[in-house]
Amino acid sequence: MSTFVTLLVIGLSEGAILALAALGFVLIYKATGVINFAQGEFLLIGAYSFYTAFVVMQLPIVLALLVGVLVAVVVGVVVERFILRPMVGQSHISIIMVTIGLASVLSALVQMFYGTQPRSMPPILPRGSVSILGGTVPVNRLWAIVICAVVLGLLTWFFQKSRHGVAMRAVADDQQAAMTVGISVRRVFAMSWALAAISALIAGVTLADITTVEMNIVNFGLLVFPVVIMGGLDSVPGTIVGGLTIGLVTQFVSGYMDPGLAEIVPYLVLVLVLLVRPYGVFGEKRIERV
Amino acid sequence: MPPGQPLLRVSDLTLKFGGVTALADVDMSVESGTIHAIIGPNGAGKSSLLNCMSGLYRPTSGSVALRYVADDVGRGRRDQPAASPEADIDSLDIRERALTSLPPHRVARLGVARSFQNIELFDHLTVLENMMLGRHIHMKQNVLTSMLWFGPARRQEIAHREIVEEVVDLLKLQAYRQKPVGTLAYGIQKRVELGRALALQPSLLLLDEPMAGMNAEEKEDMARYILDVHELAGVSIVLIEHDMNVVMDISNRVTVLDFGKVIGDGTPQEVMDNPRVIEAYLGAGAAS
Amino acid sequence: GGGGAASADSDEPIPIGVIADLSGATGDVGTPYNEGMLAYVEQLNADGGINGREIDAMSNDYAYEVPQAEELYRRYLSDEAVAIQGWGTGDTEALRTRVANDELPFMSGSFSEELTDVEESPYNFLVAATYSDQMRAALNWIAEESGGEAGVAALHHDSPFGTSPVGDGEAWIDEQGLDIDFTSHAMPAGTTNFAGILSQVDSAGAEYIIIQNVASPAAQLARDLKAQGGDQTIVCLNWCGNELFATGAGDAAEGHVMVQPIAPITTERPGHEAILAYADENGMDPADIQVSFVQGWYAMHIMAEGIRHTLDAGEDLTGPAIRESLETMGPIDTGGVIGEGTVEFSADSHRGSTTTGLYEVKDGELAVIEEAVSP
Amino acid sequence: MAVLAVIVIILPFILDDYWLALANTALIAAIGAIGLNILVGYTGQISLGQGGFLAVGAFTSAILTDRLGMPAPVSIIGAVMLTAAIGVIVGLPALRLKGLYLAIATLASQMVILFIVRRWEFLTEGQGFLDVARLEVFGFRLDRANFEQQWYMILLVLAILAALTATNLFRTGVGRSFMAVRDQDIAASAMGVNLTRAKLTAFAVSNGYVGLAGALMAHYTEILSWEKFTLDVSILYLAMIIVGGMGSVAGAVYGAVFITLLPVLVREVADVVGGAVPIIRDQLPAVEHGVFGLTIIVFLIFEPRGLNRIWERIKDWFGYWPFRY
Amino acid sequence: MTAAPEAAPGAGPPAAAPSLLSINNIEVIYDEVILVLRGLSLEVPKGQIVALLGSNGAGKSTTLKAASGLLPSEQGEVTSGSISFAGEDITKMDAPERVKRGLSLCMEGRHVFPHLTVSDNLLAGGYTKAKEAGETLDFVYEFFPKLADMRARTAGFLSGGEQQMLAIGRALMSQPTLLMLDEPSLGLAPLLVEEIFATIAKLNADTGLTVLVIEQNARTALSVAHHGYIMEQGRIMLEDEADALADNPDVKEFYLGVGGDAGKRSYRDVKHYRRRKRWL
Ligand SMILES: Nc1ncnc2c1ncn2[C@@H]1O[C@H](COP(=O)(O)OP(=O)(O)OP(=O)(O)O)[C@@H](O)[C@H]1O
Ligand SMILES: Nc1ncnc2c1ncn2[C@@H]1O[C@H](COP(=O)(O)OP(=O)(O)OP(=O)(O)O)[C@@H](O)[C@H]1O
Ligand SMILES: [Mg+2]
Ligand SMILES: [Mg+2]
Repeated sequence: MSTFVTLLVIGLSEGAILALAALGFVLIYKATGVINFAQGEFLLIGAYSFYTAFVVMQLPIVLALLVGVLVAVVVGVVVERFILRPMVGQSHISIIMVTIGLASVLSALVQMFYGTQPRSMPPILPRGSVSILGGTVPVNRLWAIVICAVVLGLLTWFFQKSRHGVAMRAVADDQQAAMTVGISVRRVFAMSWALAAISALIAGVTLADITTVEMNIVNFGLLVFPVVIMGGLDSVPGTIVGGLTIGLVTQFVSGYMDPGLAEIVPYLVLVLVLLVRPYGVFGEKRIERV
Repeated sequence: MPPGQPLLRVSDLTLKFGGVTALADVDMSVESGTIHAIIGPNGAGKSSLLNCMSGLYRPTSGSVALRYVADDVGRGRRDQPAASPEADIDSLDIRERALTSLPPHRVARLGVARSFQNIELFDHLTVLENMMLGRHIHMKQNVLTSMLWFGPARRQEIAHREIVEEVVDLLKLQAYRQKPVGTLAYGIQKRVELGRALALQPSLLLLDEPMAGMNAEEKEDMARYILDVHELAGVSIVLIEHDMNVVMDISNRVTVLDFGKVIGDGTPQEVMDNPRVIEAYLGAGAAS
Repeated sequence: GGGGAASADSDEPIPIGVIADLSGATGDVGTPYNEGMLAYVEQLNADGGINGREIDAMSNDYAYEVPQAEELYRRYLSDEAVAIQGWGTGDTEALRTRVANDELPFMSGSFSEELTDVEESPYNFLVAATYSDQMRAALNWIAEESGGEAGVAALHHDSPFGTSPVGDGEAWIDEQGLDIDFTSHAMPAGTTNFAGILSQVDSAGAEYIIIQNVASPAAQLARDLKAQGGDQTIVCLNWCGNELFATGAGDAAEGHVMVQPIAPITTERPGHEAILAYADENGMDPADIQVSFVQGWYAMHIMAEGIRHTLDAGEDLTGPAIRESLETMGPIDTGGVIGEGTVEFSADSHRGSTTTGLYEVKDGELAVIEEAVSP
Repeated sequence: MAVLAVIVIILPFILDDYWLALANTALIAAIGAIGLNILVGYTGQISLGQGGFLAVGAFTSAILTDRLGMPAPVSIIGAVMLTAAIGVIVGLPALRLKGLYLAIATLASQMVILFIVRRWEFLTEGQGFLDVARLEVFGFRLDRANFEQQWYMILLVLAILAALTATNLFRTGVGRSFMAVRDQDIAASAMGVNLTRAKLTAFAVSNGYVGLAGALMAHYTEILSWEKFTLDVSILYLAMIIVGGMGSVAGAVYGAVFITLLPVLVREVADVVGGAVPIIRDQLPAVEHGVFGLTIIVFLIFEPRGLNRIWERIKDWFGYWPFRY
Repeated sequence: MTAAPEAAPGAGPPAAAPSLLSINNIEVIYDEVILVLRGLSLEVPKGQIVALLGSNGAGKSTTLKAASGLLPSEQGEVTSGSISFAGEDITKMDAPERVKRGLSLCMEGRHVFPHLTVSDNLLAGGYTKAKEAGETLDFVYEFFPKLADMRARTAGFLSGGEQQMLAIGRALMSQPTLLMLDEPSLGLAPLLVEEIFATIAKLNADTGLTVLVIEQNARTALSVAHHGYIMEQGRIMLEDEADALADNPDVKEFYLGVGGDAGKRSYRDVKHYRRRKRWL
């Protein structure tokens, strides 16, 4: 029981962070049709830019966060403008590959300036443990869940309900048509990349706080793929469910079965889901009419 | 299949998409050797019906059955002229096959070819390659001999290329042979699509709005090609078309759909005079 | 060789290839190890080299990837290196047949027992106690400390390096009749928490966790252990038994134990003096000198001694000659830094030492529990 | 053309072992990249599983030779067939998946295969790596002194065969049906192309080449460990076909050579400018990594059709020289 | 034809009406080499329906793209000449700005947002006029009662005609003063074509909406338009009041084609018929 609670809370917290990172991915995908393989690197950039502001430049935490947001927005917008805009109209594969290239460049930059060694950061979230139902649970994990839940909620509302959300979805469907109804495609693109980078920043910083600031964050970021595919590439609720599922399953497999197996369990779950539902649990079937 | 024989029979065909009923208990029959038009308002289910015929949609219930002469199919012998009208029907080995349970490629193998409402060509391939794909069902697919090229693979390519060249001539596509189809003008693409379907040497040709988006002149040309194909190659044709002038002029028989139901069937003139058709489709203006 | 660097009477620099991990999975300790080697070479060259000849240490990062190591090895081969300083277990084992074919003496940061078979790996030399010996020492200590009965979970890096001592540890328990309940798990790379593995350790009833991994993940595990209120004692072998673990885990490191064949700088052995002098000259803070740095320094020292012996004997600097020197030159003094203080090879054993030290983390420092332990 | 042929043939006599080894690595990569291009470039099925498939080929051939004592050519053929078969198994989900869904399904296969390679002790007998005996073909054992030259000849012949057979494939109906599936699968099925069969054939054929590349890798490098088959390798191969030119056999070859030589190039440059910009030398792996990414981006933005297209332009230019157009 | 509404052609002398959109001698080049419009000029007077006719590839769609600012998204560019709307030079303005000023384009081939529902499509259409979106929505549903019935359906699954209505409805959501329609009858059933043109005429009559419409179906288009232009190869070849155009023998021959009139030629009689003379 005690183990169960510990694993549950840790699984949920990882799942929530994962969902947040994945939501950024989905945002980009839904608005621009781009599959961003560099989302893991966005987490990395988020964590390191915050680290630089907070630890290296010794700014107060709020200011450091603002710097992080600023960097995120700039990176998002620059990437959109100079790398993806020229790619408009290219095939799926090309767009996937360009973001893979981007991922290499971003992680190489971080590595060049910070090396590969983990850096520790003064705690941001409260430390210590509490006992819940007999399980010892680190407090920062609970905080991580709360933070991610709030941000996820905000982003979901924005995307589903706001006018800009509809505009983003319209742009995703047909850019030219979106222009004819007065939606600025460039603004929407920039906005979705910036939002994705910001959600990655929050996910990255939360993750860095409960572990360390290190290159490994990228590996964590790789898990957004099983998450988004499982939930259904274009579904916001699917992303959240997918994130939590992967977080929990991984944790339980590692706690009760084999920690090594836990590495590939997200992929096994994913394959099983795809066999039953080729468009993910919540994904809609692509419209193909002839 | 000799002309005048029933070729395709659609019975009780119903197709639903979630809550939408695209086709409801459709019954119709296509005779061999005719140009059979399907008309009806937008969303009436014409394309859906065609998709059911070619195996792309699986109907909720009902069936589409194709009758064919056993020898004609699947042996690459379709280069001989279709059986002459005089041939004794009883001497032919005529079979019937339900298309509704078959995947599209199996339907194609039975000699049913089609074009699409919004041109669906292989954009990066040349006109020739597109048309050679029309020959796909007649070719042996052997990976190993293909890799070696010399020998059977090469001979086969040449043999089929000759048939494709006939189609190229018929449709006057000589000038475009090596052009990637994606770069061609709309009207030419429509013609290539027709050619690709013809290359299959089908016994039944399904055309979904082959003249959409064409101006008067191009329509005339396309109508001419369709008539040529019908007359010279002896192919039966199912044609979806909105331009009533075309339908009146070139089709032998017309079926009218509305809301997934058949509301009229008969010769073009009969259909034109049918009050239900006028009300649902033609409008008072066209009837005058 | 006729002329060139290999010739006995040449005065060209002596090329040695260094395959280093600076940015890979074991870069946290690979970096100071590499720095230690290069520092030694710098010092040696400044002091006039070996009989007036400098060492040209070509060092490149291979990011702990075997294929990269192979590619570097080929480059060193074409650059006519006379010896190689390698790093990881995977790549050292992967290269050993080639090394044997090419007759190049090869030392590395890997102390895998696999490599001690002189028949199979005639050109590999191990300068300190093997991982398996370290594991044995750890098990002996646990058996003693717990008063006989104990549960032990061996957590290891998911690689040949990690698994290297696990089987030998199990065999040792049988052989010695220790009353130890032994389980083992691979530590997944790049994981964000060890909660799962720790709950497995818990449910197996282990009181001791032996870690065969590098410092960073070990430190993370120690932190997770503390956050989840676990009371197990961690015993770190070689590459996590160092200052990096102590600082990385912070107060979560307190009381955990380390098996480390190399004496940390804080133990102030005679062999440390040269290093401290070097640090002083180069403005390094002595507190920053990690045990991995010391290890690198002495690994290079031993290789250099072998070369010196070869040159002294007036022979050409060929692989076989250096190998023969190392096998026959007798004990090499390390000023008390490695094991009992000296390293010695022979024609039928390339196991330079079998003893190791035991330390405990106290107030963030490594405090000696026992020295020169031999299983 | 003739000039090129001469160069390729005299290469082993003018290059030293280090450069020959690079050439050999590039030739093996070329075979693998041709295979990948059949699947990705020609059939439009994205695969991130290349690394895993190479592993299947490599371990199969090594184990057949070393443990079952089969002659190397036989075990290489065995490896080709098994890898092709595994390709079909992985291809099965591809029948229902498209675009990113397929890409991630192949990513999953990569992860799972790699996991098996790492954890299945049978493969490496618990050592974590596998030694492969020196290649012996029909009783002829490669000798150490001429190791790289002899391999060069073997690999050259095989790479040329691979390129020829792949080119032939796309002159015929089988290859056309692959491309039809890529461009418009619904229309393809309406033309009588059996999508299931076409996709699975593409997976099998593609993986046959990949299996060959893997097997050659095993015998050439004489040592196998899982690290040679990571996701990075899958990406490396994708980069080859992007840089070389998707849907082009020649492109795959150019791409393989280019991407193999890229890190060497970066290192040479770093040696030269490293003095002035020390970070380039100190952070070489990061720089290599970054240059690799940048190369992909630059190609995709400025010449999405890759080196093959550039080469064609050069040929055209010289063809018309001195008259442009 | 019954479609022609009360606002019959000739309701006001076109010359007198102030021009809402005027295109002055523009040249358009695609991909920096393909010259498509070669000095095209055209006026759309306020409150009128203007039809733009021409054969395939004449550059009709290009003209509308130039007017609505879509060219840059297709590597096209206006290299000379100017376009002004309501007295303002908009040659360099980007597309969303033009929509805000009341210029709305309904693209060739419908281009609805396939994954959005009908109502979301309409709401996206009202992006620039978000505040009044509710009222406009009611207005559109009133005009197209069918859309109201389908509001929750996903647009991609609608039939062609349904999508066309949606596309027009969506264009109306931005409360345009000038509505440009690119081949609204493409692929539509005769009845629907009638309906759509009746709607266009009604919109024009009821709300004074100015309309510029491209049509292959010249007969129908001329029956509702006040004024017509005929273009060939990037230039205007002929312009006149709609009635006059419909009577022009050349127009009859080339745009009204076979069929239709009494004494028509049947499609069966047409042998490979090639255009004997061009307009040029
Ligand atoms: N793949 C599909 N998924 C869901 N609904 C569909 C699909 N295909 C067609 N429908 C629905 O079925 C109905 C009939 O559509 P269909 O395309 O057959 O009409 P049509 O008669 O061809 O119209 P048009 O003349 O406009 O082409 C429409 O309401 C359409 O929304
Ligand atoms: N994006 C583009 N890039 C290059 N050329 C183009 C582009 N769009 C159109 N063209 C060319 O410009 C010419 C005019 O095209 P446009 O679409 O304006 O004709 P249209 O009169 O609307 O024809 P249709 O009746 O077929 O719609 C054609 O020759 C076409 O090939
Ligand atoms: Mg239709
Ligand atoms: Mg147009």
